[in-house]
Amino acid sequence: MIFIFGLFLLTLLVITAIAIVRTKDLFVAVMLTSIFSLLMAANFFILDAADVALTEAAVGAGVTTVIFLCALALTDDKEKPRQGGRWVAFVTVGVLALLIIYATFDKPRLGDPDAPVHQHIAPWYIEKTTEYIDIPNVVTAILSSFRGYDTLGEVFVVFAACIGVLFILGVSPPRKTRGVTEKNSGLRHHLIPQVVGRLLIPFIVLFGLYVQFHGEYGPGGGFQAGAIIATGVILYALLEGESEALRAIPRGVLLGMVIGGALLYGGVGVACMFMGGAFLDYSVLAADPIFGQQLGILIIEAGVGMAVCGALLAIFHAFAAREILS
Amino acid sequence: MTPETAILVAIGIPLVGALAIALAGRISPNLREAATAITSLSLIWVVWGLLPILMDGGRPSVEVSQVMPGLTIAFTVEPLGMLFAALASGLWLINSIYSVGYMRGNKEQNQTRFFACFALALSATIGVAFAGNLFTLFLFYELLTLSTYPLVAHKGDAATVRSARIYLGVLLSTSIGLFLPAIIWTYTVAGTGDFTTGGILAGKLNDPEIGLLLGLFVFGVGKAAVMPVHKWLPAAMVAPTPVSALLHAVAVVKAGVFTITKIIVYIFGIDFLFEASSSQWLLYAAAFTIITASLVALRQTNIKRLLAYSTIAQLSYVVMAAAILKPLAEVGAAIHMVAHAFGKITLFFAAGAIYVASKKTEIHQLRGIGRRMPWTMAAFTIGALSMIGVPPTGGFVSKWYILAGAFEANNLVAVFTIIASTVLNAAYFLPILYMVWFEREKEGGKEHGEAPFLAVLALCLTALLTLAFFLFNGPVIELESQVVQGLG
Amino acid sequence: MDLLAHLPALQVVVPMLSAPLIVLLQPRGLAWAGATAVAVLSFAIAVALAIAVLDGQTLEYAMGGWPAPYGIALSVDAFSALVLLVITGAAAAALLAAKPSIDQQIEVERQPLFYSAWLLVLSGLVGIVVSADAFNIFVFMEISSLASYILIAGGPDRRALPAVFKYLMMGTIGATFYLIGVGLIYMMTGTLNLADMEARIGDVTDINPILVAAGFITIGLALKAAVFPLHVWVPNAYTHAPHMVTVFLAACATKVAIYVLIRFDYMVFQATLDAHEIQFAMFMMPLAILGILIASAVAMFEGHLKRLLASSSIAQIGYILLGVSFVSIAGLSASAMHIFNHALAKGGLFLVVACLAYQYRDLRLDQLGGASTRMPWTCAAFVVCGLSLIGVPGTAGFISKWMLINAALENGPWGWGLVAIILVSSLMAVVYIWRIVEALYFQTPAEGEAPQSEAPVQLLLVTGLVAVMNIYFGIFPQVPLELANSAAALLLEGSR
Amino acid sequence: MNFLELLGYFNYWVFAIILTVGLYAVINKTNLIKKLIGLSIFQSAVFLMYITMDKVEGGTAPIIQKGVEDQIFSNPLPQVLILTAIVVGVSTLSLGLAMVVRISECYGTIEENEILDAD
Repeated sequence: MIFIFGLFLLTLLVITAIAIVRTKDLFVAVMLTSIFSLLMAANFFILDAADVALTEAAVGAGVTTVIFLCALALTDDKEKPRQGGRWVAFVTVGVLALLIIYATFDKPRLGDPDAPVHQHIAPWYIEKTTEYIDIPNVVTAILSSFRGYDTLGEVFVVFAACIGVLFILGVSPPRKTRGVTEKNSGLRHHLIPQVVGRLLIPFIVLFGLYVQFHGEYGPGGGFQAGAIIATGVILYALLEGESEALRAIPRGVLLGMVIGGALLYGGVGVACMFMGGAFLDYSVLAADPIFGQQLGILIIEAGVGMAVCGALLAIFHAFAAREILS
Repeated sequence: MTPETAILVAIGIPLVGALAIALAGRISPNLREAATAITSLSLIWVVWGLLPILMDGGRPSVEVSQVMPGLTIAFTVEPLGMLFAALASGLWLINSIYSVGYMRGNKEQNQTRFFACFALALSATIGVAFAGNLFTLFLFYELLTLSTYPLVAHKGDAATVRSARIYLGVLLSTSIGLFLPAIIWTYTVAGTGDFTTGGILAGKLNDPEIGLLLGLFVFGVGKAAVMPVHKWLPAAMVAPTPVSALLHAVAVVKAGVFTITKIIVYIFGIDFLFEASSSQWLLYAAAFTIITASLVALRQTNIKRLLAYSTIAQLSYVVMAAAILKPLAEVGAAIHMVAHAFGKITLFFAAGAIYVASKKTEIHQLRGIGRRMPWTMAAFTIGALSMIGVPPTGGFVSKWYILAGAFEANNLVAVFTIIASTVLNAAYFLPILYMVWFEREKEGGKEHGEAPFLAVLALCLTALLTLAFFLFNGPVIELESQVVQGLG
Repeated sequence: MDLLAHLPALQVVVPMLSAPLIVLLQPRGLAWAGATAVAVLSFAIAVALAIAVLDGQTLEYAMGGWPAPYGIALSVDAFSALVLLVITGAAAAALLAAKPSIDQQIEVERQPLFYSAWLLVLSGLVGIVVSADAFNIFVFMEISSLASYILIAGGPDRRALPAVFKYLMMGTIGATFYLIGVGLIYMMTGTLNLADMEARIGDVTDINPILVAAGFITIGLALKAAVFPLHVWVPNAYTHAPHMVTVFLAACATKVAIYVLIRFDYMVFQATLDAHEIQFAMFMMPLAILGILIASAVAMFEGHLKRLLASSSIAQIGYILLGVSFVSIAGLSASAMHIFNHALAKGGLFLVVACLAYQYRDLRLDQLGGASTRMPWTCAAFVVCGLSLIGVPGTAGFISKWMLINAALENGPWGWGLVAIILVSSLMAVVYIWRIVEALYFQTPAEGEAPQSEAPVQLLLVTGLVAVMNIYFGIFPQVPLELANSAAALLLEGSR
Repeated sequence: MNFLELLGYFNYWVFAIILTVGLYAVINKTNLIKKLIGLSIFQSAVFLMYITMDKVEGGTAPIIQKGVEDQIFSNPLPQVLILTAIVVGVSTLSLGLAMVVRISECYGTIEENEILDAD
């Protein structure tokens, strides 16, 4: 049954993707992208990737869409038609598709337990997580300890994006006279969204905190939590208006969160070095190596959560605030 | 100072001098000229200080850096290089005296750049002279090209820059396109590029390839101006005359023929090359250049261009002498470098002096100028006679040796070429001499006297040297005979 | 804490963790000072690493203390050390010189963010080089790419924006292609560690996915490395970036992609794909040759100084690839040397551009007349670096050209054809460099464009230093040469 | 050929199709925002590829439950990688959008051909 559902989802994905490319209305395209992300998240869930599904839903369908919409508000939401040049693109992508499909014929079958991916390294992780770290969620264990260096890099990608957006949009926009539109004051004048939203926001933030600190036991962790909390604040901004949201969490605090989160993570790594281990070797943090690992994971997940939440919000505000300025 | 350090110091002095000149130029022209004088004097002191060691058969050498395995920057002083270095450094002093007179007399721009680049070029020349292997030689050869470019382009107007572009283009493209592959080929075949008595290629290369490699070398060394890669030399005549005099009569062009001689003697080995039938063409190419360049010179109306073509012909004398591949001829080649240098620099000095005094550049303007500039034109006459090879001038000595070598090799082509070119040289120089001394000046010409004193002093000195070389050439011949000792 | 053992990690961590701190240094000038200090420290670490691996050993570092195929490992061998020297050297030199030029081009308020991004680029690039894990390379590739988009977009010229957008598109496609390739290999081997991949890839029987993976990785990295004909993002990005950014990125950014490309194609794919290096060579050599000739020809007719040098960079990438495509010790060490030497020459040239740009607003060749009288030192540095780019003996550029020619000659009669191509392209380099020299020295100044004085001393000193190094490493190239030779030996050891 | 096998191929083919659709938009569209949307589709396709390979027949999400023995888990590693890749994707996207906003301010258009004409 679930496979038929899978087939259905995949077909929908393709249809959505084609629709996104074909539509001339960028607003529609962005909305469809959001749906595309949700479908993708559902697909991930079917494929047993709960953490990824959560992230894709929060980041892909949530934050990305909002940022796209903010950008659209600052630019133009209609695409101009163009002629010609299509065949080059067709041939290129056609060759590419054939190449990949050619490659698939030698691929291990889906779900084959004997596939090399399931034979070589993954079993070690599943086996050793209990022994070395003793937390249930293997994904979190890999993410924050076994491959913690990747995740550190990841936080710095987010950090780079954050300072990049601040830097690029740090130029004051050309002054244009534009009437104060409804957008600027949010949805405050609409009763139903406001009431529902008000009710929802605390729960979203609470859920975010749960995901943050429960990441070791169930799906979730810093990324997801950061994205979810950011979504909650963005919702607040949409409801109450940009300036109101900035009053709640000022820009300096956001930047502080990003810097603090990144430094917290890196600081743990450096502390490990000073305590005689390798960089990011949390087992030296406490007398008991397992507890040390858990402590380390807790701290760095907090760092990830802070950095991601701060960065996404800072990016959002950079776009949204510009709308008011221009 | 050990001879080893002396080598490095000799290359370093002009470099430091260039810097000093550049800095002094900001303060005052006189200080700058003093810097030039001190530099050239100390260079002479160091370079000539090496002479006694060489006379005693010493071969000081020093390695600076092993750039790559087998590829080193190393210097070795041997008689050919010693002669060249001594010549260049000695004439630089005289040329500097002349330059001061010329540049000031002409009120040229950018004099500081001029003198600094000149010093740089001298450093490169000494480097070429003392190079201990092909790679080092190539390094300084290119440096010489590059440091003389600003001198050629000195005037900076469109026509000059265009000529300078030809100069640089021909020299760089031949050196990168032909010389460099030849060097690489040599290194791959022989595993080394060190200049070694008797050559390094013997037995490692077969017949048609020998000729090909020789061709890459001869045409790759564009500075030797063997036709058809001679175009740059007339183009270089746009430079101020001191440049033409020292560089395009002595340093640069001699670097070219010096390189070819050195390659023939120390890379191929004259005996090895003599046996190889495919190397014969070089003699004919040189002979062709001598005759053709002399014929072209006959038709020139501009003094400096005439001298340029005469230089092309005289350079090929050296190449041809080297290509005769007999010890006497090799000595002749070395001596001809000296003899021609004295004669040609005198001629150029005279041409420059004429220009400074009267702004005349064409031959037909020279009627009767001997009365106005007796010293200059006397020197000019001596130079011209030396070009033809009339005793008692230096030109006679070298021609004698080359002819002797040609007879030794039973090489009738060479003999014929020398005789024919002597006739041709006479045919283009004697009418000028006649015109200068015996015809009357045109009416209404500009009144002028001699050139600035310093310029005249310099050209008289070189004229004297031309004469002196006829008599006192013993040490030179003795030194150069070492090159071919035990050979042939 | 044993400092030496931690060096591979510190090489990445020091600039990375400093980046957020730099953002906090708001007061004028502090951000620059901080970033410069960090870059110089990184350079010192790179030197220490180079000394440690000079005898041919490889330093390994297990991140988080987890053993190699399970955790992420770092490894530094001679090849990495050479590239690390180039990257950190370029970053440090450019930063040391940067202040006057950056002050002129970027508003003071935005500078902390800018310098922070600079350190991120640095840490991203060194992170790629020291990493021994395929996915980790992707992560650091993204750090360096995102941060370099920021740097390039920083200039006051609005044309930088479309240029960097194009770079972002092509860079992301390249990185994603790389990710697809890594995914396919992971699918067939179950590992991400490069050495482990190399060991296990031999057991794979169904090689279609591996073949396709090789294709994806090669194309993806070629996009990042600006290999002809995937170079279209380079000219605009280099031209419109802030001048100091061009110095930094032109010296090392594309070379890191080539470094990864060489790692993959010589080590990882070697074991299964029979004679993979030969196929790779057959594919790369024509591209390299076309790139060298076409890009040099474009440079010969280009009228804008920075764009001209950017075109020349594409040709130089061709040289590096040409050496790689010989599949020999000589060829690979020539390439490794050229990575080093080209960074010296091109870095120097772009530094000169920065000096000129400090005084000239318009960098088209016909506007630069008469620079030599007002800016003699700048122009002298240009000549030296230009000669090095051409490959005149006595400069660093000659060493790698010589090695490349020698490597080409090992290919038998074909070799002479290749030598001819290298020599012809060198002559083309003479033409385009000399066009600039003539403009600087012998052209009459354009109306109202004549500069009043030399570039700032800070900028000039570094430029001069780089120019001198071009000569120094042309005469004493022993250290990089030794690194390059043992790098080549290591790479080929993997394939034999 | 059972369902799972078909779905296995189907997953990869969908990956190929979405990838090409995304790339097509990147190459062929002139609107910069549309290009970015194409880019995000292109990247999503890769996520699908990675996640597809982590599935094990009869497996569950890799969360170890105490006391339950002989569980089959799906492979956790690709999930970790894709978590990272998703965040990379959104970072790239936001940076790209910031540039588009600036381009729109400087040029007054976000169509690539018009921008090229403007310079």
